[in-house]
Amino acid sequence: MMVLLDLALAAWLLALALHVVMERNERSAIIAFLALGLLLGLVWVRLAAPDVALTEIAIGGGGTGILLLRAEAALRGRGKHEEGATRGGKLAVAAGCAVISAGLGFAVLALASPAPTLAPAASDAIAATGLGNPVTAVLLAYRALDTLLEKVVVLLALVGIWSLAPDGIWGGAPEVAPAAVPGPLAWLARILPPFGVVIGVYMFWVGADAPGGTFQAGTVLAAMWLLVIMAGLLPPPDAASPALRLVLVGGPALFLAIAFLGFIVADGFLAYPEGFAKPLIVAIEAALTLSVAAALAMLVAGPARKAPAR
Amino acid sequence: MNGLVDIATMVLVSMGAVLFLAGALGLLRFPDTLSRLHAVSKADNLGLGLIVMGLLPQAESVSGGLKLICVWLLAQISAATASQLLARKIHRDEGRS
Amino acid sequence: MPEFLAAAALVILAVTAVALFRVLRSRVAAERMMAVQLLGTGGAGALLLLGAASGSPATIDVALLLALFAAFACVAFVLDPAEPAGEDSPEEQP
Amino acid sequence: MTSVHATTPSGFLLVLAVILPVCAVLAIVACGPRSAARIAMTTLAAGLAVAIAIAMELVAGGTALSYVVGGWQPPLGIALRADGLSGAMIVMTALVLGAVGLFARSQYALHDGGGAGRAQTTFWILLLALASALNATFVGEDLFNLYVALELLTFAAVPLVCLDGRAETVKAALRYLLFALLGSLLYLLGTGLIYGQYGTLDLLALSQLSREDPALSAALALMIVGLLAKAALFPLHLWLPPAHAGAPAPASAVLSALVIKAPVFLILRLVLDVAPPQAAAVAGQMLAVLGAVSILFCSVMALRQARLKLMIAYSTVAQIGYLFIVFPLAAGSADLPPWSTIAWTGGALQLISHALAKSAMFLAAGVVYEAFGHDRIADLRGFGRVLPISAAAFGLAGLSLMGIPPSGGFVAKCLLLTAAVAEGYPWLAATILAGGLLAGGYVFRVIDKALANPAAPIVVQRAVPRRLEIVALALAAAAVMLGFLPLRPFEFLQIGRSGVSMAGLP
Amino acid sequence: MTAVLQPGVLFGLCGAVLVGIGLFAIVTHPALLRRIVGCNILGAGIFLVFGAVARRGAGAGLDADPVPQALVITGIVVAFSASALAVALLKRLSELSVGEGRAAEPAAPRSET
Repeated sequence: MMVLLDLALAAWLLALALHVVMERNERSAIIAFLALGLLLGLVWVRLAAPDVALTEIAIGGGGTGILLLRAEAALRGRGKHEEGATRGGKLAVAAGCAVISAGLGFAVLALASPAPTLAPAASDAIAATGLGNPVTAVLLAYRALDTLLEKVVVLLALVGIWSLAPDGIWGGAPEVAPAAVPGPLAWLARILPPFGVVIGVYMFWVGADAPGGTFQAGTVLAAMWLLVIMAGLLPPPDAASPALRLVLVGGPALFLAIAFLGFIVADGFLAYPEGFAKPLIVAIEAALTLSVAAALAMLVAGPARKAPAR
Repeated sequence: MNGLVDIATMVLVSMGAVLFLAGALGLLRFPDTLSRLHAVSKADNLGLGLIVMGLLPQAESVSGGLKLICVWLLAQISAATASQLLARKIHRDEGRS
Repeated sequence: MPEFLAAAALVILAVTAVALFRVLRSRVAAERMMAVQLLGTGGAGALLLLGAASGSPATIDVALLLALFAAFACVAFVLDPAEPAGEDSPEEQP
Repeated sequence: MTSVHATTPSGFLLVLAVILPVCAVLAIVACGPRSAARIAMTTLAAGLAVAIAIAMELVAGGTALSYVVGGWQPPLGIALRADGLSGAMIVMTALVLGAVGLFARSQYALHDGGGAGRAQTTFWILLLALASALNATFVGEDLFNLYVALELLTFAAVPLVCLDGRAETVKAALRYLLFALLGSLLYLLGTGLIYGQYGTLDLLALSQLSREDPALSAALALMIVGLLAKAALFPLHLWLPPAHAGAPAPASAVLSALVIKAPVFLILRLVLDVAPPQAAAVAGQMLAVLGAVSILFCSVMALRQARLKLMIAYSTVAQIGYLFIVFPLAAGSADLPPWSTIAWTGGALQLISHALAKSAMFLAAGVVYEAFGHDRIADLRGFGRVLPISAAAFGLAGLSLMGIPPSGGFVAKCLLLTAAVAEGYPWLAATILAGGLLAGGYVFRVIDKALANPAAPIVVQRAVPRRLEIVALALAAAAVMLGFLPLRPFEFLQIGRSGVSMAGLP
Repeated sequence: MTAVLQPGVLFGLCGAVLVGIGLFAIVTHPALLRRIVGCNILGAGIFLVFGAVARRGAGAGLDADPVPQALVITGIVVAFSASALAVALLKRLSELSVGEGRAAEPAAPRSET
């Protein structure tokens, strides 16, 4: 039965991806892409990766979808078009891509068997961290350097996006809400965020021991914040506002501070002192969740459109 | 005892699946946009509700049951908002053409 | 029991897939917007059944998030420039 | 699994090299624009100190520095490692960044706003992020950690391109971003295949495991193609000239001198350390062909440019080509590992001398632009009379690009030429010579204008302080000075290469 | 044959096809926004290959190897940031090309099509 289910999912996934590429209407293609992101969440569940499923649904489906829809709305009718390929060219490219897919598929089939794995190593080492979720252990202990640098990547993307504002209004607030907010949306923006915040806090809290964690929780909170801003219930913050900047920096800064603390009280950079690993990791995750939420929401909101209040 | 619960689950889940099927049929068959979309969203939501009811007795913990109910509530909220926004949109689209 | 639940999940997925493509290929713009709602409900239903079938509680969390983001995606309706809502003219400083 | 990495006593320096700039980025974002320049200059100075300390530790210890982050041994954890080549790259990066920082600070002081505006603040944040990303690339040992470092580099480099906010630079930035993204994704795909095949991402472990294996070759091919898109080798170079020419002068200098060196460095490591010998030989030949085409085609393109900065940008693609002809020349043999060949030293010297010369050139061009408000070569007759120091900087940097003695570029190209002849690659030798002649052509075109008698007195729109010109001159002089100490780097570049005896060097 | 039907292989193959589909979109689509969508499909395919690798590495009481899964989570966040930056550049470019010089020009009134 599960095999049938997997086959159905796979067929659906590929059909939907083809639809996204072939659809002529941009907006429809993007809506189909949003659906693709949600569908990928199901696929990740079948790959025994609930942590990734949560991330994919939240970021791949929710975040990227809204980002692209906003962009399509802003660009409609005046998007930059580079020259498209001719029919023959398209066929040639399609053939090339098919060859690449086939080669890659062959490589996937030919991967070493039995598959090499770090699962035993990861589960042996997890006792030292006190965590119960091995994915969180990888992200915040074994490969914490990646996570730290990735937070900087997100922050840099935000700095880059902010820098696209015209000189006079740099540091101001983005424009997110439409001029007229339809009633049902305002209703949604009042009723959904309580659920969202509870779910976000829950995601963060279980993340240490069960699937979930700082990215998933942060994205949920970001989505709720965006919803509230879009419905005009709260104004979007100025990029230059000290509170926003402190929230953005807080998570990575605490992460760095604890990382440097490792030089003094543990084995070195990013090492956690014995017995304190779990509380420290949870503290880092708490601060990171807020930073991620603020950063992702601002990434979607875009550069300033109003001069900052001085 | 356990068998009785299982049978209840099976019946409710089957009914839920049938409702999903009915919704899809409605989507394919009904003539105008509004009734098509209403059919599918109503049927799907009822179907989801039945599935949640069917799975509630199987829940291992109170929090698990709460989460099930939460899923259903979210689907309700989503359907209510979407159908209202949709109705507005269709109304305006018709007004324009 | 797990077999039955998985079969039910398969039915729901198949039905949702058919409905999704019907909606995506629709010529009415408003209908295409319903794709995410459909997948939100159908996907959540299938995930709940799968979670019960495989006994992994985390799957319910995934369903929860799916339902939440399907609701969030309602803002897509507002992002349509065909809506009367325009953007306010930003005040530019010299 | 045997433990292959052990933290060395001064290994923490590697962490500092990567993390100090990150701390500064956070500090600037938190504290706001007013203190940006001060924080940045302090951090760049500290970075230079760390870089010199790393180099001194390498020389003193004669072995590579390693750091196992958090005490988690690879393959589960991440290790950092610096050998001689990494050390040289780190020092070069710190030097160029420091010089560019000085230049930018003085340049921003010329304009109203005192340097706390949008472009200035963003520039400082991105410059520091570049420092972190470059160092992370040079000391990274883990393929995925390197992916994150490359992304950090992309995200720092792209907004630099469009700091002035004009439509054409935004367009160049977007094109750059798409190329870079595609490159990163291909690299990531290769990383996934390697993990699926070997269960580790650690470069040192991979270099011991690697064998003839189609999956490995496919993965490396994907990764190298991805990195080529970022390094702008010939058919994938289209994004570079508009991006590098459109950026503000200090940004152009770091982009051309440093940013594209990171992917080149990684290709070098993948081909020499991970690729099985036979695949490496094939890849080396193909890279050399592309490199040779790059040299010839883009040198000609540089000759044809009407604008100074575009000319310098095309020259960058051409000069990068030299780095790729190293591969077959440094292939080595059974008794002579690649890093003992003269081509290896030649390639490393080319990398470093180009970085110094090219940053000097872009800064000099920036002075010209600042002074005259344009960089059309045809209208620059006699600029050498007004800006003699900048003209001298341009000329000295040009010596190195052409490969005229004495200069770092001369030693590099001479070594490559010797290797090409010795290894039996006459077509590569001919390419090197032709590339030098073409470089002479485009450099003299500008020098000729600089020394010409202007028909009408050339008008300076804005007085440029000496400081700016001196920074450019210092970098150019450094590029030339490299030519006076040619024998020193030979040993340094071999530190930490596996199983190399220090005896029997040329 | 049955080996192909393992989720760890089946979805890996799916990932391979998605890579091809994404590349096709990136190369052939005239609209830049659709190329960004293509990048996201390509990314999704690559992540699925990682997921397949992780699933194949089940062991030690875990259903999958957690390391590639964690890498995917990092990758998804980075890919999202990249999309956000690309979209912002694209929007800015279109603003600049519409009202050259008037930087913060709001969306011009559009005629419905």
